[in-house]
Amino acid sequence: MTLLVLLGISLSFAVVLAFLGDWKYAPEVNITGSAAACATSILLALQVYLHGPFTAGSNFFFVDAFNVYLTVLTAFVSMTTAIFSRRYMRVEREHGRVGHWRMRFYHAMYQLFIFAMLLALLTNNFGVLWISMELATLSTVLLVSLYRTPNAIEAAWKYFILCGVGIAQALFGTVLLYFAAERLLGVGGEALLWTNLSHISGQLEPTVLRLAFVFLMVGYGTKVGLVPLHNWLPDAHSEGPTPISAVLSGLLLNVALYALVRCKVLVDGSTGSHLAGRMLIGFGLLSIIVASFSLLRQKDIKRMFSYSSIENMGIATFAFGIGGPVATFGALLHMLVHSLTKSAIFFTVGHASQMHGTQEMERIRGLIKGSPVVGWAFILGTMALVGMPPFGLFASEFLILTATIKEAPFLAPIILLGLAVSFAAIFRRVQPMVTGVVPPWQKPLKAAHLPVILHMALVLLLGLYLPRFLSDWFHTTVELLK
Amino acid sequence: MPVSFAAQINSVMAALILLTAFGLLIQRRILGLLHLFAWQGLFLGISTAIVGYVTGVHHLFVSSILTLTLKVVLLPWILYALIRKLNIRKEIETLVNIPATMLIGIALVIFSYHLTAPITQLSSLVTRSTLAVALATVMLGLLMMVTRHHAVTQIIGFLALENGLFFAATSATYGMPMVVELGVALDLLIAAFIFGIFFFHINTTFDSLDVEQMAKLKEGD
Amino acid sequence: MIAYSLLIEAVQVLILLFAAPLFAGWVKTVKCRMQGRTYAGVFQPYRDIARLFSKEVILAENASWIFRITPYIVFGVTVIIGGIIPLISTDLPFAATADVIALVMLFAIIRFFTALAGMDIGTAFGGMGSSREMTIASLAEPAMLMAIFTVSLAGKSTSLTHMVQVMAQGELLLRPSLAFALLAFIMVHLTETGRVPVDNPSTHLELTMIHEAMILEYSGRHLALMEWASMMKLFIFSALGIALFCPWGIAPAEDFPGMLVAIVLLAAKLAVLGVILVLIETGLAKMRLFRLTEYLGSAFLLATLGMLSFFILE
Amino acid sequence: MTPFDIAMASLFLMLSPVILVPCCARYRSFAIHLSFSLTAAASLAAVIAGALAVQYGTITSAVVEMGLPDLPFHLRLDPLAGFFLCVIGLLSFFVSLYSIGYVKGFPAGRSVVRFVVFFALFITGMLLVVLADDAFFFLIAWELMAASSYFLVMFEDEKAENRRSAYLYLVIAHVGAIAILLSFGVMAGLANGFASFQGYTFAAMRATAYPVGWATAAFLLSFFGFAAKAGVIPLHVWLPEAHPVAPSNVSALMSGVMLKTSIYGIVRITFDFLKVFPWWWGGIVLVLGLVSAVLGVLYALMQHDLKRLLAYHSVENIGIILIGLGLAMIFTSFQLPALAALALIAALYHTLNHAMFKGLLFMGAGAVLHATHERNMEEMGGLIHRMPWTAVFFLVGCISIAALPPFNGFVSEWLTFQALLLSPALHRPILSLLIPLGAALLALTGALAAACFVKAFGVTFLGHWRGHHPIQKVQEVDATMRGGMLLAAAVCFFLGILPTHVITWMDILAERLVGGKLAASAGAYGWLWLTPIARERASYSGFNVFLGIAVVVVVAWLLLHARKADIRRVPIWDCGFEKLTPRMQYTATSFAMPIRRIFGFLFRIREETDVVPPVRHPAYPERLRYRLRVRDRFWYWLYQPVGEAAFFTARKIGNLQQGRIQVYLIYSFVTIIVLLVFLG
Repeated sequence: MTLLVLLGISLSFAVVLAFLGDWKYAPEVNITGSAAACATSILLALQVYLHGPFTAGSNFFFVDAFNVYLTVLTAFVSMTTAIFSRRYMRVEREHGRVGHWRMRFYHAMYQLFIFAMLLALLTNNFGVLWISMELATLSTVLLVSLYRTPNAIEAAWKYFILCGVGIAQALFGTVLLYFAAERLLGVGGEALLWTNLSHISGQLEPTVLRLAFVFLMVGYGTKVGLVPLHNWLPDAHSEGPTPISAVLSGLLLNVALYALVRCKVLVDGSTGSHLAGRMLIGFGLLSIIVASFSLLRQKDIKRMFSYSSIENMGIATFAFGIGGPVATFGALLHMLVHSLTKSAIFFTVGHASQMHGTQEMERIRGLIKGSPVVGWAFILGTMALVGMPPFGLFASEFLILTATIKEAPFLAPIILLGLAVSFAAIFRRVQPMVTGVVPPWQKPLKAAHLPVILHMALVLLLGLYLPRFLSDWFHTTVELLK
Repeated sequence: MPVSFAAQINSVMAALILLTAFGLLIQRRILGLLHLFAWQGLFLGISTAIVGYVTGVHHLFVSSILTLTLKVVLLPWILYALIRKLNIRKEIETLVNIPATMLIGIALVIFSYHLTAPITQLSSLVTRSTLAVALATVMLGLLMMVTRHHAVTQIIGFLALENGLFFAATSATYGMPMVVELGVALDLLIAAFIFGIFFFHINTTFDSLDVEQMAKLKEGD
Repeated sequence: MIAYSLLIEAVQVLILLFAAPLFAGWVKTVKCRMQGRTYAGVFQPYRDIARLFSKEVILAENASWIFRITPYIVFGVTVIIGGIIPLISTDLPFAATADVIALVMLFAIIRFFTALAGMDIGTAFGGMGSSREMTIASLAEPAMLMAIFTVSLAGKSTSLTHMVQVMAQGELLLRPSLAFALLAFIMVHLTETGRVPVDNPSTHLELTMIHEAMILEYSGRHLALMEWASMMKLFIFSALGIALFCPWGIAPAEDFPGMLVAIVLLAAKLAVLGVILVLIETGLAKMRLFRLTEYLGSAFLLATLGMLSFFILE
Repeated sequence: MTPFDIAMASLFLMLSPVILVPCCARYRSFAIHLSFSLTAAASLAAVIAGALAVQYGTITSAVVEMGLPDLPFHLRLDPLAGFFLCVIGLLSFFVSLYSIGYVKGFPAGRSVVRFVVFFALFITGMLLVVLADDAFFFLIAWELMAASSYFLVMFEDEKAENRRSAYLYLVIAHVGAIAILLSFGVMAGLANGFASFQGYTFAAMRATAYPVGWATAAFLLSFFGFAAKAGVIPLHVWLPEAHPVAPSNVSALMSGVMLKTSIYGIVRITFDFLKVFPWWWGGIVLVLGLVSAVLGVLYALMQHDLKRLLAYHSVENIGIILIGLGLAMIFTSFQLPALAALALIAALYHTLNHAMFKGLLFMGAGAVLHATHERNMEEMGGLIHRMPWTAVFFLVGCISIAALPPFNGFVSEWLTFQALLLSPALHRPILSLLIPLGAALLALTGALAAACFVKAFGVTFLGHWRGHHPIQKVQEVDATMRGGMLLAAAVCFFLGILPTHVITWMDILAERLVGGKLAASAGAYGWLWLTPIARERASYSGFNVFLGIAVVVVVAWLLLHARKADIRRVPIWDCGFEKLTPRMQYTATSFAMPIRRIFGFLFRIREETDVVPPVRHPAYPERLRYRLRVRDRFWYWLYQPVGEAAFFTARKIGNLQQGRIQVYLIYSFVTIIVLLVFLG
């Protein structure tokens, strides 16, 4: 019940906002909507915590340890982002970069996007999963091109085409999956339900599933932003409005990876080999290396951090590929903490670039002196991002790396290289931005501190103290994904 | 109508779809592309309907109707309207080395046959043999998107690719569950609107629909 | 018993204090003889020291306490060293204070403070002297330690008295390692005591001075202490060489007559050594500063050869 | 109240300023006093805890329910940890006192809060590194230490120099940390193949026996990591950059104790976890130690920035410590516990000593900086007249680090020499032949160090003032700073003359780690005589040396001053040369010139003189400017190529993202085909 309410909320708010549009208090409504969703999701989590996984809407939806935490995460980050976007978009509005219609559009699409992601997470049906992924893409395409600048349009176009094509492959994969399943479960909706498939995955036809996984891998992999399917990502994340970049980097990638992992479970179950795992490892490594080296030569601040998203997603994918209790645990934790950290960073980045009126890193200077909260949050967030303790990402990377050197020692040096390079690259850029004296062109700004502080606090907490229920969920998920 | 006969018709349709796919690959004039695309949609719809008729899976009729309305009427119409509006109907697109493209296309067909052969052995469906064609169509659509550098033609390629997927859905399995079918259709519709909007934006900002000029965002040098 | 050894200790220190100028005088005399110059007799150093003690101290205005305390420290350390190396008997209660390595480091203290004193006044010469002194020392010290290590490997100890005992008891056989080590030691000896070819104690030509440059500003009792200390240093180094390489005759514990013999022997050995020194000094010319690298390098090489031959041949 | 409780108490005390100071930031002076007295108290507590733990060999462990639920934070206080607690606590106590005066001297613009917070976190990090008992917590503490010190290095962040050094420092530290992490991964995996998280506890790692291949991997990884932190050549380049630019009290801590945490790490992993290893591990450590020692001191000689010089000396001393460790490892692998004990004690003793005198020296340098606002020795001179106390303390530091008796530096170097000379006991002729050569190199190091500190002290404190602004501005520093230095100096002295006590105190370390005891032989002849192996073998008595010299000096002085001895103050004679100006003194550069000439091939030297041609008189050029740049060769050998390679790769990889959508489509197209071909 809660589950349907949750989906209902975001969908209805999408509609409401579409009508409210550019009303003075639209941002507040937006916040309310996401807050309500967040609250409901926490209720949902509570139910799962108390009664374990369950399905709803006649097996159409279901929650288990795996997707519930991602759901809460999605709802939460969407809320904080909404809070952030209130200030941010107001400034954009004042700068006249967005107009009446676009604001309306922005808010509606924002909620629709959240709805799509929640649907993707909560649905039990692979077909619907696919649909909602596509929906998520479509709802953000026009947000990416919100500013109508040539670059924005180019980015959005690439995003649209590449993800469209990618996701189409995923559909083909789904068809094949259905093709394999229907022979066991009979024609009809039953054959695409995760709850059924996960039980009979052993009997699914390996040859078909192998073929299916290739397409699913490429399809959802495109959305995860795995190299070499990643090319849309830096453009889309850097050209859109910052709140959108935050949710894209922070949430959408997670959801896509979630889909991918679900599929992997089935394939592993049927083929019984470690094939899917090896594919994930390969893509993960490639992403880590390519992304970390690309980081070295970035000039645009948001672009740089979107590359780091690629890198981190690569790490998580790699970890899922490695498998085993520790690595998988690490991967789950990594998804959680990365999205918190990354969105926090995007918040600060958004303010920073508004203060300086540019995304050129060369022109952003003296943040700590200019606006201490933003500055410190930025540098601390960066430290967290590159995996310095005591922040959460360190915990996950610690687990992943140590597991790696046990499971696949010869890969450890590559990861080491990747991490080292990305660390050097990111810090090389961030340090001069936060330190030093305030440049003349820097303008003070009323920044939204709450979201940033909230996120950083959570990241720190997760680094120092991981709550028991979370780790229980992770452990059950680990069992699930074995 | 006996099953075998239906199967034959179905394979004829498959052949036609494949043919249109190749046609799309080498057609230069945009309007020609539109027509070919519409035809492909038609064949797709027909084959879906036949399968539905033969197997008595009734929601296939729905999806066939969906297909016909969307792919034969709506989308071509939207595209046509756009082309008119942006008056690019005359535009003749130069293609990269048609023979080469065709050879690659052939290779892809063979490849997809080789891939699907083992699977089709497993299936008991009358339509199973057409899976190869479906995959080939997907591939060809992709190939088309690679070789064309006009926004509209890329979109057409994309839609052709979608056709391939539909065909796969109906041929490999007797159609996906209804929800999925509808959802996919919905997505397709939204997509149609979005690229519609895009054509305007691209055209206004770059005053042409050539995607070649959208290569500003890149790394360094 | 302890009283006896303390007595020996005292005797030894006295010998050091009062025989050192004599030895210096002896060397000077022989040298003058060789170079056909007239000489003021072997007791001249005593007169010099006495004269200097009676003079008043002329001190530069900006001399700090470092400059004033240095002579005392130098003197003190030298005397301590004198109490450690066995001149006439191995029965020295104080000898255990420092083994050979510590001994070398004690010499380093002397150098350290002298160099500081050289820089204290802030003249160009002082600085030059200190800089050169420290440079040379840093090259000499490894060579010296290598030489000593060779001996101590042979003697299975770094404690001087024990080494002397071992060597003295051990029958006189020709050990190549020791021969190499001895050569190296002599070369270092010349360096450390600031003699030709490294430095010229009797020069006052500014640009060739090293040791003299550092103590240029000293006068009166300070200078006296410095001079006396450097004489003792010459004496000590010679004695050290003797103790290491031809300890025969140095009396073992509780052997009073043996000790008297030892004194005589020591005198004889020193006399011979003095002559050898003079021969070397007159035979060689002073080197350019940067030739010293090769000189000390070869000293180091010899010492190393000594050690290698110890491991390989013995 | 067990040592462990005291340690915990000290941790909480240490963290308290982090919360308190922001509250009372308004009252600057009060905040400073409060926070630093708190840290001082905490450090003292740490010292007590450590001392007791070593004294009674107590082992206490505890678990804090934090971190990952299945991997809570484990803490453990054993003698080894205790010893390092002592080292860290002792120096941070002195530095805390010193900081009261030093931080007061900050210009008003600087945020005291920021400094205090990171200062406290920094010390806490070091204490936790020593106390941590599982890999996860260890690394958290390790990186806490690194990060907070990074912010301290960057304290004056408006200077580009500081930013650059801090960046370099953090990168190298972090890369090292990842390497350490991987080595923990190896050990944890073998300790308990990731069935649960228990493999990460040090207890499990201790209990495991490692196959030699994996052990080697673990050792090499961790050694790389720790060497990067310790500034072992060739991983040292960050050190002479970062230490000088940090505030001096921080440099004191960084050089004095932060580097030691990596020594702790090496000892912990090698002797406590891996236990059994081939001799060549020790060989590697030994060789790197020798290289660091010699090159470190040579580079130090070339510096004219006082703090940079000291920083390079840290490289040298870390080298000396590693020599001891390497020997200990070699002896252990040849089952010679007694000798291993000697070497290990030598190394640890030098760790303690170096912490003391390097801390003292940096505090002295800080005092000079505080008084003259100058780090460049070429602008100093004659400070002994203006800052007599600082001069005395600094001199003590110089004597100690130059390894001159009777101060502490000598004792540990002497022990190292003894250990080196025991090589004949090894069953490998080649080793027993090569190791004494190491002794020769150590001797070279010692002599050069002496030269270097004659230069440092002489140029800074002696002679005439070379600076441009008048020397009258220069004032002696205040009581707290002097107090800190005084205590450090006193400790240096006592560690020098009472070595036997210290050795008997820390003997348990050797016993626990290498299974050999030293105290029995070392103290055999009472506290006065230090006889590491046997009296016949070698003996030293710092106390006697001190006493002897003192007595003779006093006697001589009394004799000479029996009758009134008058001293006449006159202008400098200087062989009768007149018009002597301060610029004519030997400078730091000219002092080191002979050595630069001799060892020139080790440096990258750029000398240029530009002459403004004669105008007034044909013989005399108008002006003659001489510029000298001595650079670290390793920068050009190691770091530049790596950086260039990285950027080259980046450029190549950047071409992937070349903008045309068709190309991107081809990527995914090809990906599908390839995957299908290989997997379909």
